[in-house]
Amino acid sequence: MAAETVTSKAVTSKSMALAKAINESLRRALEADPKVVIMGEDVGKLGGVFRVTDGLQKDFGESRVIDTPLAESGIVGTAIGLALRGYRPVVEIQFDGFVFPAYDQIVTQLAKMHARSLGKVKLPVVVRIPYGGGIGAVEHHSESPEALFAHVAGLKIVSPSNAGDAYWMMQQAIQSDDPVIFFEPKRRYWEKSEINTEAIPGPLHKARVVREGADLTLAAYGPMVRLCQEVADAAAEEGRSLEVVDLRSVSPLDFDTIQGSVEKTGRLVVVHEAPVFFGSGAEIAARITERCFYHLEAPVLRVGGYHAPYPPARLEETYLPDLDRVLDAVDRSLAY
Amino acid sequence: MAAETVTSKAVTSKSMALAKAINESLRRALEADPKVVIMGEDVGKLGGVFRVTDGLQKDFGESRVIDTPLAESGIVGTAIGLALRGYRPVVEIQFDGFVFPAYDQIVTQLAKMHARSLGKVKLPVVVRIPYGGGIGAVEHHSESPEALFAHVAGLKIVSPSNAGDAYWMMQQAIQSDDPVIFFEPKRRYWEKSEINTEAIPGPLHKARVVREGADLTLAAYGPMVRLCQEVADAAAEEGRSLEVVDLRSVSPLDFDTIQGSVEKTGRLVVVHEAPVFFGSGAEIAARITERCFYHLEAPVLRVGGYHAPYPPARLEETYLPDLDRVLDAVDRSLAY
Amino acid sequence: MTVESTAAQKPRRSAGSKAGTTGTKRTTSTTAKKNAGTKKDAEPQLVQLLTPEGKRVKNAEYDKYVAGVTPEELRGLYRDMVLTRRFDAEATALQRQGELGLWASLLGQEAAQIGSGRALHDDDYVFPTYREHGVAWCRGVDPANLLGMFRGVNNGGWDPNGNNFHLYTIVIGSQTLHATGYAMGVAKDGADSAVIAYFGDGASSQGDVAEAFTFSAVYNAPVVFFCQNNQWAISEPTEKQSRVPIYQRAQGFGFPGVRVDGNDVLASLAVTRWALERARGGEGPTLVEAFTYRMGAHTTSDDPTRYRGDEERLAWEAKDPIQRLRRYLEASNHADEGFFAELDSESEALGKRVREAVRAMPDPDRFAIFENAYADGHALVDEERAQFAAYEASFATESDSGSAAVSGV
Amino acid sequence: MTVESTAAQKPRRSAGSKAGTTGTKRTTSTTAKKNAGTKKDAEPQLVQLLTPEGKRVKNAEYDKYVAGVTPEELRGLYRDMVLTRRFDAEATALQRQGELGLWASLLGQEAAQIGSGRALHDDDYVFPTYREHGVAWCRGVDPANLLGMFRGVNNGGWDPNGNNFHLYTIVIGSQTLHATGYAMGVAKDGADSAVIAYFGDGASSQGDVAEAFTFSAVYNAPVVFFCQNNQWAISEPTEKQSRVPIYQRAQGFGFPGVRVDGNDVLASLAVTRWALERARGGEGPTLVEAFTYRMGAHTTSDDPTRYRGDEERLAWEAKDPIQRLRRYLEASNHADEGFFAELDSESEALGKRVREAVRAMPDPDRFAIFENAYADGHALVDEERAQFAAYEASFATESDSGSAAVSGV
Ligand SMILES: Cc1ncc(C[n+]2csc(CCOP(=O)(O)OP(=O)(O)O)c2C)c(N)n1
Ligand SMILES: Cc1ncc(C[n+]2csc(CCOP(=O)(O)OP(=O)(O)O)c2C)c(N)n1
Ligand SMILES: [Mg+2]
Ligand SMILES: [Mg+2]
Repeated sequence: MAAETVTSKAVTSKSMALAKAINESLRRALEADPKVVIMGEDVGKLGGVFRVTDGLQKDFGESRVIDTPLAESGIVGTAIGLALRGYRPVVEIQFDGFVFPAYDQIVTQLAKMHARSLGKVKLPVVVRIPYGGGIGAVEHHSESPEALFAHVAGLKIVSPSNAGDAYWMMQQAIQSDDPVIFFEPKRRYWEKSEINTEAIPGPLHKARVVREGADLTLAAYGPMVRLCQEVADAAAEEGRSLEVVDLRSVSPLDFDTIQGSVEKTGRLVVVHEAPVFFGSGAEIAARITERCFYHLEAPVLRVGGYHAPYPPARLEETYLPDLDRVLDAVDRSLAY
Repeated sequence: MAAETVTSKAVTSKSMALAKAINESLRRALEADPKVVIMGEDVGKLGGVFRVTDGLQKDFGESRVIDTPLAESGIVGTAIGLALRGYRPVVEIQFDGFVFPAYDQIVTQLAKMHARSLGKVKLPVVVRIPYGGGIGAVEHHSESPEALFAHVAGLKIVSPSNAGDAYWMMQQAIQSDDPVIFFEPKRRYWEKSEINTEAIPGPLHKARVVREGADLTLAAYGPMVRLCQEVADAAAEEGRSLEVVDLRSVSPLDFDTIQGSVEKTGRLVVVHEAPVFFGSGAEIAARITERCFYHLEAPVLRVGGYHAPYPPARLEETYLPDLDRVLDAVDRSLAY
Repeated sequence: MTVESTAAQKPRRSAGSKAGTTGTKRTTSTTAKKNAGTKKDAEPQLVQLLTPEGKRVKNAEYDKYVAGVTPEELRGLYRDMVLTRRFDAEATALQRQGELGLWASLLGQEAAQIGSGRALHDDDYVFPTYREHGVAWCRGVDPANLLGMFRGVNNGGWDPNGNNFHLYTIVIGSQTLHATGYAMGVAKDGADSAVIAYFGDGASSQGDVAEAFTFSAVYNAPVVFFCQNNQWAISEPTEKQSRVPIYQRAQGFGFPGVRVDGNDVLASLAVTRWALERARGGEGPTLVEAFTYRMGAHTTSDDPTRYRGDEERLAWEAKDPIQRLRRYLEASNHADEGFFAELDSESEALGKRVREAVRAMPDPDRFAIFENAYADGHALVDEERAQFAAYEASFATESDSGSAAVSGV
Repeated sequence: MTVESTAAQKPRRSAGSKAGTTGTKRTTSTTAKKNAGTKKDAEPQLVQLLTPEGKRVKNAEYDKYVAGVTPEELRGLYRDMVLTRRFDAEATALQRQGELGLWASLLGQEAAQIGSGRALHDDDYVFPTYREHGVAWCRGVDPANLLGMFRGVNNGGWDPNGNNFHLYTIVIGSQTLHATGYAMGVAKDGADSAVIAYFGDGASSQGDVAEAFTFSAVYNAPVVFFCQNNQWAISEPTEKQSRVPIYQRAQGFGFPGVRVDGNDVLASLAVTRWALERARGGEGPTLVEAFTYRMGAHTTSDDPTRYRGDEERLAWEAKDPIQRLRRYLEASNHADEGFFAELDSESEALGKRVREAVRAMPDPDRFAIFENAYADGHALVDEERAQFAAYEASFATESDSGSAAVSGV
């Protein structure tokens, strides 16, 4: 569980907010590899609108931490060029809703260059996207577009749920020779957890059972993991034992871990903020149903956004999955 | 079945290639409503690279059939402006792989304007996209990106499988007050079938059972419908009775029709050219499993593209679903 | 609300078009060329009619566009700016008080917005960014309506066709294409209206804006691109977007660009009228760069102390758009104490009214989520709405049965 | 293949950089300004060193960039153009014969491509479109390799870093951003290489190209934007993309643009050398518009009779890039009959070699689909590969068991 405190090595373990953990991870990457560069709108003096790049330009200079013109296609397109020259750009898209001007460069160029070149060209580009709702923002600032990238071969998609993972997953994403879309759960930026800067917790694309349980599996990633843990707490009070899987990676999805859990519990509810229709839950439901056809005692249920544009802030509580909605799905699943 | 010939009304029914049927439908729309305009690259004198707009500029003039600058975001963005002014633009994207520069305008503007304006503003824009493989083309000319649009609320997505449907679905798309992404199965452009220009075959977003069967349901849309019909023929020779559903619409999906079929057959295989991962098949599998949990005798199986960039032409036969691959899935489903 | 805006004092449409019909095409295009030739290092030519000290300076090319402006109209412009600033300050305060989630202040940009906004005819159409509160005011949009999206009760709370003022657009640059398409439609209709697209210095880097320039030039669309260069795109100074003045961008697309003092309401009015006349006269697009300054933070979420010093702001305070018109009004005896005093109380009344209106703004109905996703409906939305209704109802039932259980004990 | 290309005759690097160091910054930027000032209607200034009749004309600004070109090098340029055209014709024929799925001919654009391609140093980097066969030739890319993607056996069959020649890019305009980013990296590395991005007149409308202009200007990136204005984007004439000459676009972004006669190999060489020197000298980006003509169809799928007449083509045939250099070579006695005869047979040999190479090109292995989707692997790809292997094997098994069954009968 993310809340578990590491007590053994006081030196290497510290409690840190998720945003700060990414900041530290970027700092470490900038120190370790002169080819790492940070690019984006307002990433310099401002340190990004969420301060994730705070202090980095001051310490590494304007040629390593680059304030770009306001043009997302340009940001990703020039990052590709820099990668072709041997750099490892870490690009920030200011908010989820502003990645779409860069979508063409991501889908037709970034994702395909390795295959197009028969492996001759590698593009180790990380695209950081603060994503998701829950912060009461205006339009375009609360989207969860991960499915729109997961369908695209050539990309890897990850999303940490806590500071400790964020720290290490960013290290691993930067070291990856494939392009990685790194979805940062913005509403968790300020939540603290322990990070151990010495011990790599495991492979980047491996899911983790963050809470064991026997009756039903909850699978989530990014901002919804904590919610699922709270759901499991609430359900426990009603005597139900829920297992919670933090998927961590959306492409690839770690079906083995989900399968292992579902073979045990026989029931699965997938939770994400993105609309249910054509969302991650669909892929998980389809594949897990295929893999666990004889184990499932109920259909895989999905809890997520509705098929409607993300609503104004005063309605986002209704739009987003919350404790009651997930519990409702749990009830429905258990009722089979 | 698409191959069925209408014999009763010789006057209103004629055999026509799919591309020509759309051409006729556009002509009818241009005649019926002075607010309809056609826009795109090379849609004028050339008549589009597939000749779908052949002769239209000649007959309706340059202000109705507009050759645009080579800029897809500009095309869709100005189409939105024209729609705000009361026009009904029908936009052509030259090939599937070139829609991505317009993705931002489609996802953040076209899809959301109606909701953003609380219904005050309607954007009756049709975006025509010749899509899919099978024509031996170079990179970016054979993609099936429909899932990348279906996840986006505010859009409607359709894809005809034959000339008769293409004719009417285009009429209906243009009349729709919602933006419609109209995916045209380019490898079927030259296939002829009967169209009846008098009788509307039914609602735009309704699926159609094009072949009845008892043992298993095949669901597909656009280019894969004919393949599924061929699969059903082949299976029939082996004594298996397959039902084929032409979905026609990807958003909304007509789950009722699929459900009706699956409740009867107990088995479902979904076929599309797009990659399976996060594709239409995932959504269909997830929802049909939920709706038909006790009817399904096998998990919903999916046949589609692999999780790899669309391959060079000489490999597309391997990449695309074909008779054998669908039959293999049918066998696997029936083996449960 | 239209009552409160300076509608009565606003320049007559007929006056506006008269000024425009005195054919100025040749002279103006010469100017554009001259300006475009300016070197990077040299300070580019800036159209200015009122100095920061409030002195009226002559301008051979643009004077005629404001020749008919009466003292009453001048007071109207002043009033517009003052009330806009007051409204803006109120909104900032409301954000601090938690009534709004966010506010994007126009502080410092009143002249650019009121000048350009008052140049418009009723049948012209406006495509704003998220900061055009002054333009909205000129169009007669109820200021309280502007606050809905910042409060989080809607994503745009007015009917764009009610005042020919499109919804605020947040995705940078995208509205410039909508404006261009709309203008293409105006041309198709044979109407003699014009369209104006607002955008910022940062937006000038977006591909969409370049495409809007291309489309408008190729189709000779009647659109004015009005760039408020307020020197900053959040934390990035304009040098991060362009190494030459932004108005020069236009020439490479084949239409004129001009830089106007965006803190000079009279110059902004004149230059925009000129550009709108060009549009109406079939001369196609124009780029106006209003050189101004964002005196406040980017939004209430922003912290400008991280990236800029006070000196800059102080220098620009000396060029304050409201002060300079006040000095001119006073020096020329176009306004007396009474006018200013009355305006003060009108300002306070506006602040109060807005404050009350916002506080009274109800939260949207939860079912509103499903209401406008589609115009013609969508089966899935219907299904989800029904499921949501059942889910909501389940609580009522539960708590009913819950209390029943309790009373049963 | 490098052996066949005119590597031996290509201008020495040292010579190139010497020509460049004779500081020409002032003069050139004046030119740019002068050019940019040209009115829409006037025929814009075109840098030309060889007239269509093959006369060498003096040019005060650009002569020095070709001053050191020897007769041998001139013959080399001629040879490059002839062999490129021969290769191109062979590819067109191969498409007709069904050996290729598609071909995009460069017919008519040889001078623009060979002139610019020969201006490059080995350590410069090229970002082509899908039509830069002549540039590829200059870089020493095996022509047969270019055919792989048109045959459908791969999507780009060479190692970009092998010859500093990036893969062909089909999505219009996107490579201009890659070139800009690459150039930003060159500048970061402190290298004195330059980068060149090719694109077409149609591409000039894409937002990406404008963003590339913005980024390269803001970061002063050492990149040359080389636009081959071949008058057509498939069926659309350049007027559908811009109402002013394309080279003027640059000035609005703050760097010079120049139009060169793209059918004049010497002028293309000179102007590109000038632009590359600017890049290497830290002066940032330049836009070169090579004014040329697409003499053939857009691709073998295209039918130009639908949208343009023969007259235009005939007029441009008189300006043929190869003919004009031949006339000059002959008139100045720089080449004799023997040279031309030898080149003829060399051409035929090249055609034959390419033909054979293409016919011998094997279809890719079916498993290649899964090979390069990712550099570090992906669990789903592994799973799908395994499933595919099992599926393939099932046929073997079936037919095995099938034949077993038969032999069993
Ligand atoms: C496509 C896009 N990218 C990023 C943002 C985030 N963002 C909002 S405002 C802004 C700066 C805009 O600067 P400018 O165009 O100068 O307008 P100003 O805010 O100064 O009025 C940015 C980067 C956005 N809204 N849209
Ligand atoms: C983004 C995108 N849109 C459309 C196309 C289809 N297309 C291929 S080439 C072409 C015309 C290109 O014209 P130009 O830039 O002048 O280059 P040329 O072919 O003349 O060399 C078009 C529209 C594409 N490849 N990419
Ligand atoms: Mg700004
Ligand atoms: Mg061209």
